[in-house]
Order: sequence, then C-alpha cells, then structure tokens
Amino acid sequence: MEHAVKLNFPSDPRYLGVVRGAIERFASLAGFDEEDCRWITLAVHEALTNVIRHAYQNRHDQPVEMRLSERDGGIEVLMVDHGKGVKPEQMSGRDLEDVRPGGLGLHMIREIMDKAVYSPLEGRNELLLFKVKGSKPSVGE
Amino acid sequence: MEHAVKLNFPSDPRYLGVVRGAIERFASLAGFDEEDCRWITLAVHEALTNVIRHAYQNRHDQPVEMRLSERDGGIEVLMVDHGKGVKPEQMSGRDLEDVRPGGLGLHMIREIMDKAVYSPLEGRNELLLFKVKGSKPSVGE
Amino acid sequence: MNIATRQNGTSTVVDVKGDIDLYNSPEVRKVILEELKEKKTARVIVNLSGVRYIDSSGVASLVEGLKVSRTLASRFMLYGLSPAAREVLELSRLIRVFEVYASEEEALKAQ
Amino acid sequence: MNIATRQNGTSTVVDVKGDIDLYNSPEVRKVILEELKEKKTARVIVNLSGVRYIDSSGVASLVEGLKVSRTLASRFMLYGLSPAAREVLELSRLIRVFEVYASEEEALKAQ
Ligand SMILES: Nc1ncnc2c1ncn2[C@@H]1O[C@H](COP(=O)(O)OP(=O)(O)O)[C@@H](O)[C@H]1O
Ligand SMILES: Nc1ncnc2c1ncn2[C@@H]1O[C@H](COP(=O)(O)OP(=O)(O)O)[C@@H](O)[C@H]1O
Repeated sequence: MEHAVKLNFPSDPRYLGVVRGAIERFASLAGFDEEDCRWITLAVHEALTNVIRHAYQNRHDQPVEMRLSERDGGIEVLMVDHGKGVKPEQMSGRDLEDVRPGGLGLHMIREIMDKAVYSPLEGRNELLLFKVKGSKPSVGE
Repeated sequence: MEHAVKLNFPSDPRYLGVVRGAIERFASLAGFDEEDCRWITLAVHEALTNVIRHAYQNRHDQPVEMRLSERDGGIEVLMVDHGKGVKPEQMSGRDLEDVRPGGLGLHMIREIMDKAVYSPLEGRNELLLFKVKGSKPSVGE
Repeated sequence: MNIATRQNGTSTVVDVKGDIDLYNSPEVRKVILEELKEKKTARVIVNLSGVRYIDSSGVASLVEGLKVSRTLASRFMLYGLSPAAREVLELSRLIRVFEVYASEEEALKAQ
Repeated sequence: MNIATRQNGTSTVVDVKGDIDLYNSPEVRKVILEELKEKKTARVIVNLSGVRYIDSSGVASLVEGLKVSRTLASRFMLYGLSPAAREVLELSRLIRVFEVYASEEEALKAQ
C-alpha cells in the first residue's frame, strides 16, 4: 500500500489537534525520535493552517486530505486542498529580522522539512512535504 | 459535514498507535475528560484489533475505514471493513470468571461504550460505536 | 486550552494551559491585549508552563502583546517555556526578542 | 515499545516501556514465557511503570505468564501500574488475580 494512512477532514481549526495526534504518532512509527516528531508535527500543522487561512480563506467547511507514508527512510506528507491556489513563487516567507506577528509558517516548514513542493493544479492544490531521518532543523541560525 | 474526520489505513497493527493518537484527541475535542478519552480510545482500539484478527484473519494489507463524529452530545465511531463477517449473535464475549488469555475485547467495548451495533452487510461489515458524555464504565463490577 | 488571569502585586499573570494553536490563539491574543490596552497593566507576565505546544499563530499573539507593550511603555514577559515552546521561538528567531524568565518570581523581581 | 530483562538477586525483572498492544504484545509474551519456561526463573517481576497503555492482547500475554508460572510453581508479579493499566485490569476483572505490588522492592520482599 503506497499511502499508509489517509485523513479527510473539514478545514476547521477545531480538528488541528486531532491531526497533530495522528502525525506525531506516525512520525514516531516511521522511526523519528521525540524531538523530531515534535518538529514534524509543527511543520505539518503550519502547512495545514496555511491551507485553512489562505487556500480556503478561513472557510471552515471545506475538504482537506492528508496522506502519510513512510518512504526512502523518511516520512512523506501529501496535503491536498481544493481552494484558491497561488503561483509557487508567491509562496514566500518574510525577513525574520523584522519583529512583527505573522509570516512565520513557511519559514518554519522550510527549516524543518527537507522538501516542500507546492503544486497548484487544476482545481486542486498539492503540497508535498518530506523529511529524512537524521536531518535536523538549524535552530537559532 | 456529517462525519467530521475520516481515517483510511491498512489492517496492520503497526498503525494502531496512529489511530489511537487521532481518537484520543477527537474524544477530547468532543468534550470528554482525560479518563473518558482513555476509555474511548481503548474501546475503539479493541474493536479495530478485532477487525484485524477476525474479519481480516491477520492479513495486514486490507482496507479499514473509520469515521469519527460528534453527535447527540457524544462521540460516534463508525468502523468499516470488507473482510469476513459473522452473524451478530456470534459476536459474543466470554465468561470472565474463567481466567485465561483472550476473549476480553468485546467485554471491554460493551462496558465502555453506550452503544455497539454490528452490521454484517453485503461484502462490507460496519460497527457503530457511540458514547454519550457523562456515562462511566462499571469498573470492577 | 484554558486561559485565566490573576493579580500578583501590581503585575498580572496570564496562566495558559494546553496547546496554543490557530483554534484558540485569538482568545490568547484577546486576553493579553485587554490586559495591556484596557486595564493598562504595567507588567503582564505570561505563564507558559502548562503549554506543551505552540504554533506560529500562537507566537504571533505573543509578538503582538510585545509590540503593544512597547508602545504603552509597559512590560511583557514570558516564563515556564517547555522545550517545545522554546524551540518554536528559536526557530522563528524570536527567543532573544522576548523577556524570558525561568520562574514567576524572577519575572516579578526583574527591573 | 521496548523490553529488557535484568537480574535482581534470584529474581528476573522484565522492564517494559511504551504502549503494549497487538503490534508488540507477541514480543512481551515471548520474553515472559522464555524466562519462565526456558530459564526456569523462580520469580518473574514485570515492571510496568513505563507503560502508559495496555490493550487486551497485552493483558492476554500477562495472563499467559501467570498461568504458566502456576504450572511451574514459580512466581509471576507486576508492579508500577499506571492508572490506565490498572483500569484495564479492573475492567477485565483480572486485577485480583495478579500479584500486584507498588514497587520493585515490595515485589522482591513478598513471601
Ligand atoms: N497553502 C497556501 N495557499 C495559498 N497561499 C499560501 C499558502 N501557504 C502560504 N501562502 C502564502 O504565503 C504567505 C506566507 O505564509 P506564512 O509564512 O505561513 O505566513 P502567514 O501565513 O502568517 O502569512 C502567506 O501570507 C500566503 O500569501
Ligand atoms: N470484527 C469482528 N469480525 C468478526 N468476528 C468478530 C469481530 N469481533 C469479534 N468477533 C468474534 O467475537 C469473539 C470475541 O471477541 P473478543 O471478546 O474481542 O475476544 P477475542 O478476540 O480475544 O476472541 C471473537 O473470538 C470473534 O469470534
């Protein structure tokens, strides 16, 4: 079975905790240590809040799909939405030197994961996240 | 959205922990206290191990679907398999006075949940579990 | 998530329990800004010792508190960071921007 | 889940860490039965203090250990039950069947 665990749920922040519960256990199953499981959970969570806020513009009743798999000695997460896509180059984090709220999510995702590929397709946007075992985020520079 | 969170995964005991992670958080979201969340997680877990062992006779690559929803002031879990069904009356727990391994699952499920309805349909078996907030299992008689 | 405020001398301590994420960070933001803007509290101390998980929207609420406290010349402090909360602030390069203390006592004593 | 055995005097302590469920209870069963049947250990003490979650297949492994110990006239004991583990044994009416102790010391001293 290629995709081991599939989750479908509405774009409501209520369910963020449920999704984190599943991701954290899946990362542990895939062989990541406790700290890495926390990081991966954070990155996937941030990507999901972006789908809720940007792709679905805070509508809470839209469908989100997430596929978790173990692949190439790591964890792969595919997130699918049917909301508003943007050009991949518009998905950009901001300069962190400027202290202000917001604009931290993409930065966190890129620091934590080894791969983050966004594909806005016809009526369907996909975000593919991948992290291999042993790679660490570069915390605090 | 009627069914809030849907999970699809293979009938492999590897994924039991991931499913528990999601259930426990969903029960908490539905308003159950920590102890109840533990109980509900145990009951759903037991029902799932029965699907793996009995309906799928320990084949680990068969599809399982689980739908979690908040309903009528409680939590509803619908579990669907496409394995070997049995007549509902053959689903019976055993006398607990006899100390031996096995035969505890159904007993636990019935003590914990308020409703457990098994429906072997054409090529598809459904188990519907429901628990309302405030009902406690009758621990130790 | 649970949030409550209490007085400790002339300071207000905001006790947060549970995960801070997009689901409940608006509430955290509201409580903090109310303390600073409406109640004009001179020192707001956020107790994060009951927080296991904090996401970027939670961090944003804290940053907003910090910025508002600066305009009002009041103090905004954090204490009781779990390893996870600390990691998130480090990852967003914000750990050195906040006044972070190990305990409530230290935050209260700080000049 | 992690399982390891160690000697303490003439007893063997089986340290289990993590969740015991259908995925790993066969391993728990194997280690316990090996101690009793092959190594003929007179007293096997299972340390459950690192176990947060135990399902009916985990309980079944413990019941099997208990039954085998009875046929061999050896002792089979548990200690360090978390509230969750205790609840499961209560729910399956087995809590009074096992010899349950609060600590390793008590299990070792028990006549
Ligand atoms: N899933 C998404 N769909 C559409 N746009 C997105 C998505 N994720 C991120 N973006 C865009 O990238 C920007 C930066 O995102 P992020 O770093 O997470 O910060 P923030 O969401 O707080 O603005 C967002 O403001 C948005 O314009
Ligand atoms: N999902 C299921 N599909 C088919 N048969 C089942 C299922 N769940 C339970 N059963 C039947 O009910 C019996 C009792 O189940 P249970 O109390 O969980 O104990 P055990 O599984 O250890 O035998 C099982 O042995 C099996 O015959």
